[in-house]
Amino acid sequence: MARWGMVIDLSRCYGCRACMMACKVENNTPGAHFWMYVFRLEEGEYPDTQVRFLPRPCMHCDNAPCVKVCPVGARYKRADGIVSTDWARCIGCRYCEVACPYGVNYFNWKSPKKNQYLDWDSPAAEALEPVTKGAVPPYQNPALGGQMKDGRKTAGGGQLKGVIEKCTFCVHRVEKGLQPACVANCPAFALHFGDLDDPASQLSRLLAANKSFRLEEAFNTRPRVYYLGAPPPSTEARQIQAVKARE
Amino acid sequence: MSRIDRMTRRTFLKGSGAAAGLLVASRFLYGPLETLVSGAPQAAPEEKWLPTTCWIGKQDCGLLARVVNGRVVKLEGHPGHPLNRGTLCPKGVGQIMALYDYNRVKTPLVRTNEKGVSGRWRQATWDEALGLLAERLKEVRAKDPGLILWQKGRSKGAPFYDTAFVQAVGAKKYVGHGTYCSDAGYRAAEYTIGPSGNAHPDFRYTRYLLSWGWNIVNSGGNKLCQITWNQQLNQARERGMKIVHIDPRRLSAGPFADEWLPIRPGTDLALALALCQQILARGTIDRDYLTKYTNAPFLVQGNGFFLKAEGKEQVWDTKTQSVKPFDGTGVESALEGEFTAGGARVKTAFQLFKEHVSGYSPEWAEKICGIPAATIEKVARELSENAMIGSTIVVDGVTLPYRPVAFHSYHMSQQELGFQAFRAMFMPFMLLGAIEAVGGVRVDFTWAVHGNFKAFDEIKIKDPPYDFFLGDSKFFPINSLNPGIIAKIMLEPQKYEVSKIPEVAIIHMANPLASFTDQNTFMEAYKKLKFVAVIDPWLSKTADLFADVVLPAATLEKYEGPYTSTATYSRATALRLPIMEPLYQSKGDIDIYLDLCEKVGILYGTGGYLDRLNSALALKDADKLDLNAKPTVRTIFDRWAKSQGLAEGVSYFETNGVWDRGAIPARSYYGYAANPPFSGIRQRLYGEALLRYQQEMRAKGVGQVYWQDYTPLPTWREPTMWKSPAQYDLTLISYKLIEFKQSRASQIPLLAELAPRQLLTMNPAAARARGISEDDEVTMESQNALTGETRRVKATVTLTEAIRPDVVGMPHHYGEVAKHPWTEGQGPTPNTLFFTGEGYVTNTADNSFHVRVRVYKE
Amino acid sequence: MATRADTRLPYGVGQAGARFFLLVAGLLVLVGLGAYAYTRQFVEGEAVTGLRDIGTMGGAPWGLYVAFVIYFVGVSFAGITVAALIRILNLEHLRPVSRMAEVLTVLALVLGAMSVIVDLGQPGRGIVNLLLYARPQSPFFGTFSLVISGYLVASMVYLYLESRKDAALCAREPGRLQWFHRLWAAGYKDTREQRERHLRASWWLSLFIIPLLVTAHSTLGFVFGLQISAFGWYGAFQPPEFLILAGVSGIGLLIVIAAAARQTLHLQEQIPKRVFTWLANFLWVLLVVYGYLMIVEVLTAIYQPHQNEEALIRTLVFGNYAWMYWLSVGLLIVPLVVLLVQSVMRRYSLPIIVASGVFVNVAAIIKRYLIVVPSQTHGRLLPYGPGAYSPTWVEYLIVLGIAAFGALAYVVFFKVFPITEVKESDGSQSLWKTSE
Amino acid sequence: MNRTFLFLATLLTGLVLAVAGLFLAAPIGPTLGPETSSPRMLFAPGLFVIGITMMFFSAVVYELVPDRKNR
Repeated sequence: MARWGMVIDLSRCYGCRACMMACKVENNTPGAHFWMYVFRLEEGEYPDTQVRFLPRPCMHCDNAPCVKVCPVGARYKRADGIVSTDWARCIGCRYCEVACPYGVNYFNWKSPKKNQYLDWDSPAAEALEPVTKGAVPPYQNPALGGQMKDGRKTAGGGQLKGVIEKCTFCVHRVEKGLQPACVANCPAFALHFGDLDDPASQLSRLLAANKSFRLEEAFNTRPRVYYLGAPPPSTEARQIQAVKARE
Repeated sequence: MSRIDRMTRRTFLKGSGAAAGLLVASRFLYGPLETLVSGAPQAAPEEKWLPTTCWIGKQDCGLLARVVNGRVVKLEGHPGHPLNRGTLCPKGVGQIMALYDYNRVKTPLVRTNEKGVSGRWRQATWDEALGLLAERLKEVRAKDPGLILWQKGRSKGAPFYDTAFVQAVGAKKYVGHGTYCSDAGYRAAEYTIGPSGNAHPDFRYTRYLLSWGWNIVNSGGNKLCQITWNQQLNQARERGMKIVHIDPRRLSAGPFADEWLPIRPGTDLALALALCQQILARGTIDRDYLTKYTNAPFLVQGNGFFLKAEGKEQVWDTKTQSVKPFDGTGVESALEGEFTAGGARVKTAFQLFKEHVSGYSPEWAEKICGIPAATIEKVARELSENAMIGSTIVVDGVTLPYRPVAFHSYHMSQQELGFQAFRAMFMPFMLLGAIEAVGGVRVDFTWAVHGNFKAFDEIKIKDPPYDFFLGDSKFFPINSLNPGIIAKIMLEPQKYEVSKIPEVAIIHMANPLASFTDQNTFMEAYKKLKFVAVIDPWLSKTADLFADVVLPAATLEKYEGPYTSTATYSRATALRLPIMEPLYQSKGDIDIYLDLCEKVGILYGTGGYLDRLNSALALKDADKLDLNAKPTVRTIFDRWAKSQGLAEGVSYFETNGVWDRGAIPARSYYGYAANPPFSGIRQRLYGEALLRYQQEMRAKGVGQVYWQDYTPLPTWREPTMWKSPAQYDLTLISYKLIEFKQSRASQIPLLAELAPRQLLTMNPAAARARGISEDDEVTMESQNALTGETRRVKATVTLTEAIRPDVVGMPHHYGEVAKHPWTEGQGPTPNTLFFTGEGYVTNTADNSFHVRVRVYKE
Repeated sequence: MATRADTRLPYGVGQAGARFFLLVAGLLVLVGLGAYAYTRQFVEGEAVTGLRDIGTMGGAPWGLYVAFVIYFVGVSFAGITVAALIRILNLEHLRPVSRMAEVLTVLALVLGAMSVIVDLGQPGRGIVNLLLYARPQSPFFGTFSLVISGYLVASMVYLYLESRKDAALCAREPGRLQWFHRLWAAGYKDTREQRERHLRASWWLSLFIIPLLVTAHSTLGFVFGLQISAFGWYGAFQPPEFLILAGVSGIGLLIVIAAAARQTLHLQEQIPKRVFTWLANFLWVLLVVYGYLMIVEVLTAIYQPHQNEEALIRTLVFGNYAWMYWLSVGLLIVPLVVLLVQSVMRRYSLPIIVASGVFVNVAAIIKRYLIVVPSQTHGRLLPYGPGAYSPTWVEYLIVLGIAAFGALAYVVFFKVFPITEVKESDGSQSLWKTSE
Repeated sequence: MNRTFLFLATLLTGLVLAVAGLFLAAPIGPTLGPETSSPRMLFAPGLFVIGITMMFFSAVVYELVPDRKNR
């Protein structure tokens, strides 16, 4: 059984946020939801200013607080280490969200048809009917929504009003042997995904060859996402060009 | 709205309250299960991957569209495409929303209210809409085709539009994009170096790069978007390339900048001259290059003109100690020195240059640019050291000079001194012999001398009256055709001695009222147009205010091209291919032109659109289009592909997406490798022609503001904007966000969400001094130093330490570029604050994006 | 519609005047508004609330609803405690308020449950999936199983058994309510044997309820106290603090209710002043304990705080939440001082005691809010920057509706059942006579 | 007699159900494997709740069920 993990090479990332977009379209995530988010951070004072970038997927922690607190086991850790959300079981208490140190959880505050940037219930949208056959969003990915190999519904976003969703490591792609959408699309090839247990995997080689860190290790969440190529953001880091989308 | 309500109501009517109760109960228990997979996913969906080309960006990346049951589900990067290698930028991925957006123009529209205000429309058939336009075109063509204005934004598929259509209809065209982009740089490069372009490094070899005035990771240089560029940049950095970031803003260059020189806007020329002065002081110059391949050794008379004999520039032959023609056999030209020729004192151009820059010390530059003299010296030293003058390297079996120092610059050429500043920026690298050497400064992807290199040397300033482009006029003899200037001319033709102004305009994927500066001028000028047709998928601001008819163009779902997909070191060609039927009633642009020409009666026969296409697309005889039959667009591309030597025709692209034509050999890549090197031209350290321009302009009696920058050597003067009153104590610069670039992105919700509103970036110190804090709503007022005109916008402030305290920045593509729910309340565009016209354009009529402003809280 | 027959039932049972119906009507309106607000939320989703996601949305996913879950559950403290005290410490003089307290407990727990439901994104699943899948590892398990089921059931059983005697008494009186009282009494005849059996049963009950009560209130504390990365939440003191503040609000509210009943039903002699003085003393003792816990916690927090903790405290004490924070502190200190002075001087004023009851409850509500919200909007680990949360009309209406529902149930119940023990002196003597 | 029996029956059944419910629910452990996400037996938590309820309800049984001798 593979142990999926991610390595992010900060020396290559130039903060273009293409990963965020690739994630959105692949997973049909609702407006204002960013399963993958890229911080643009700033430290120091003019003229000694440093600017840096920090992609933030779900950390898929081995000691995940969100998994522990879920009252119904909708948030759970798969055998391959992917921290999944069974949206067919979630009761929408949002406990995982307040428990997560990284703020990666997103709740479906609206019903799907109103949740995808434009009102797909509006009369104007009917002109699309012949092409989309009512799919919402029009680019709705048919690979989502079904059951994954473990028999649970854990892929994709915007599925249902009133449930929690988050980065799935693109479980529906990984199960097919594909890379997560963000990794596959990164223009700078800064994101790497693979099996941490396989010493031959690019991940293992990168981790062996470079100094790496994980976010907020002090809390012993043991994330599966490693960062290379730059020190951790200092405690003085301020966010610039923040995306504070609140629909 | 609530399905529950409807349900219950229906069931109650059936009279079964209990059933309803159960229903409601079950709904309550399991929640309204409207999931994205609306019901069961259809059995084994039929899935295809169709190749096409990105519609939104500048470099036309290769796409693979995942199509499921005829519905496009995702756009991914084409793995085989040399430009993007399977990746995409945010815009490339996000444009899928544009494809489906029901806020697009769905049918042709005809205006029902007066112009100049937001439009009211009635839907029309294609036949009617095209008919209306055709009638007007016929009328005006009968009078004078020159009264037809054809306008386009950044041009794509030029053969079909800019060339064939414009020729067929006989319109005056202006693309206009460039004068707001980087044309001053193009002009400078064409005149000084030869090829058409700005300046970019040789990423495989460059070791020391000045990233000058345009963000290293956002820009992608002048020929590419950021994807290809940054992939090469990362490789170069992992190879050890150092980057000096010269820019008032640091921002995303952040981790990539080894050194940050926060320069004062508009002073790049001064910095460049100081670098020259330092390099000369260190004596690290490539004498061989300067003597053989530039006009440095040419002898200049006291009046500033070259010493000529039989029309040939003369040099000082050190062997014979006499004046000889520069191309005389066995001549050994002196690079420096002052000599006597025919009783008159003459100096080499290089000598003049040396004397010219000797005064421009780092200390002098520090006062102007706000960069410490020590830093300037350091950079000059590191340039000199890294240039490795004298060294050579073998590339593709060719031995070439190895000068791994370069600069890249792009939009920064859009400042009042842009043309000369850009010339000045080439000069340190000319001294170091790094022009078109391995690892040095590149201008285009291949070495090819542009026609303008010669043309600009042969002055032909006409006498009035001028056409409304002011081509070859005494005002802007070298002229990038600035739409803003043309708008001004439309308002006061007499001032510019112009006889006639356009009556009908076809505006194709251009949006002057939002994406060009000086909007108020356009507002007034376009009222003078008798008829305006807009071709656009969106109801652009221009369409909304001035269109008589709007013709809905398709976005991605059409044939367009061909696109040269050259990725610096390799060549490729690609097409845009329809990944589905055009949505709503929209049509592919080429279809629209075919239909239009048919209606106007200029489609068939010699001189018709089809005939023009044959030549524009360089179709071989065997593949030429029948001049009497209307072809499908696919057929046209099929013929084109065949005459390009692809036996399969267009289907080659429909299967492969891109035609990869392999690596560019060093021989055609480096100017040095050409035979003879640089095709035998002499690159212009000394711009003698510029002096001649100045003379003629003054003779024809135009004001200093027009001729003052026509000097043989770049000469520092204070930008006009510095004459603004003291309370305008900040300089506004504009920039672009990777995820929100191109006005095509503004109304795509997926992208608009990432940059939902206009934010004025400001240094915290500057803000504190004005009692401004993060998220405050402020007023920004710009002032025209010559006319005294002021302009105002309101914007929200965001603070960053990554910008000079005396500079404020604003990104483009806001200002409600089109009618769309997501553009409402996006905030202003900086274009509102910039000026077009004397003092705010270069001597080549290129627009400046610098202006003095004040920022205050009401 | 007071009828002759009913008049002989004690404490206004079965008698409803205009004032009563006005009150009921008012409460019904509030309940109706709450119901309407909830349908909006149910149909459109919780987008209609002020709640939003942590992080990039800069919001708080837990807000008013959760704050009131804690508050309501807290209030439930009163009933069982009083009952248990009476039983185990033989505090006979508290008897008069025991039933009010017990009913308060039962209703408070119901309201708590309702607040949980309205907070859920999938309320229906909440009910079903918890029974199907609930995980003991989640702090919610205790909340849902022990608090809602165990604690609630225990209190209802206790209330039921305690009240059988009075039910039996009322059942003697013919009238529209007789069947109800008969049913309740379930054949209780007040024989010695029944009395002894009841004594035994209720003694054991209260013995078992005490630990349950501690657990119940603590589990709510654990919901927050176990979140290591949530500054302002993590800490071993959360459970005890929750328990004690529960006591404070519970006793406080009991005082208020008792005083109200005493006034409106003219029970001056049935509910003597010493009941209040005792409760008042109990209240300040609890306040002292709570104050102690708070001080210890704050000292620990500010001595060498983690950077985010420091930021959070700053926003609490000086920032956006300062006014709330200091208001709540004031509303706790003032009663403490006043009540302390009273008991030192042995001179008690009922109005002051009641006012203190009101004060501490307002304070408790604010405190709950301050426990829930700031840790989400501020003090996040990653540099998202501060967030913001302000409830919308929907949330206010729903919470108000729930509270109104509680009040409604409370007053209605005491229209069909005596609010305090029926004494021989209550003219009900006759009832027993006829029975002999 | 039958009172005591019924009482004890309710009490003990409740106890058994509660204990059983607790152990049949999702395992509590240091590991976070998928096995800890679902109860060993569906509705086990329900059993726990019913158990607790019965244990307290036994008090009602104890008081309400009449003695034989009273008959």
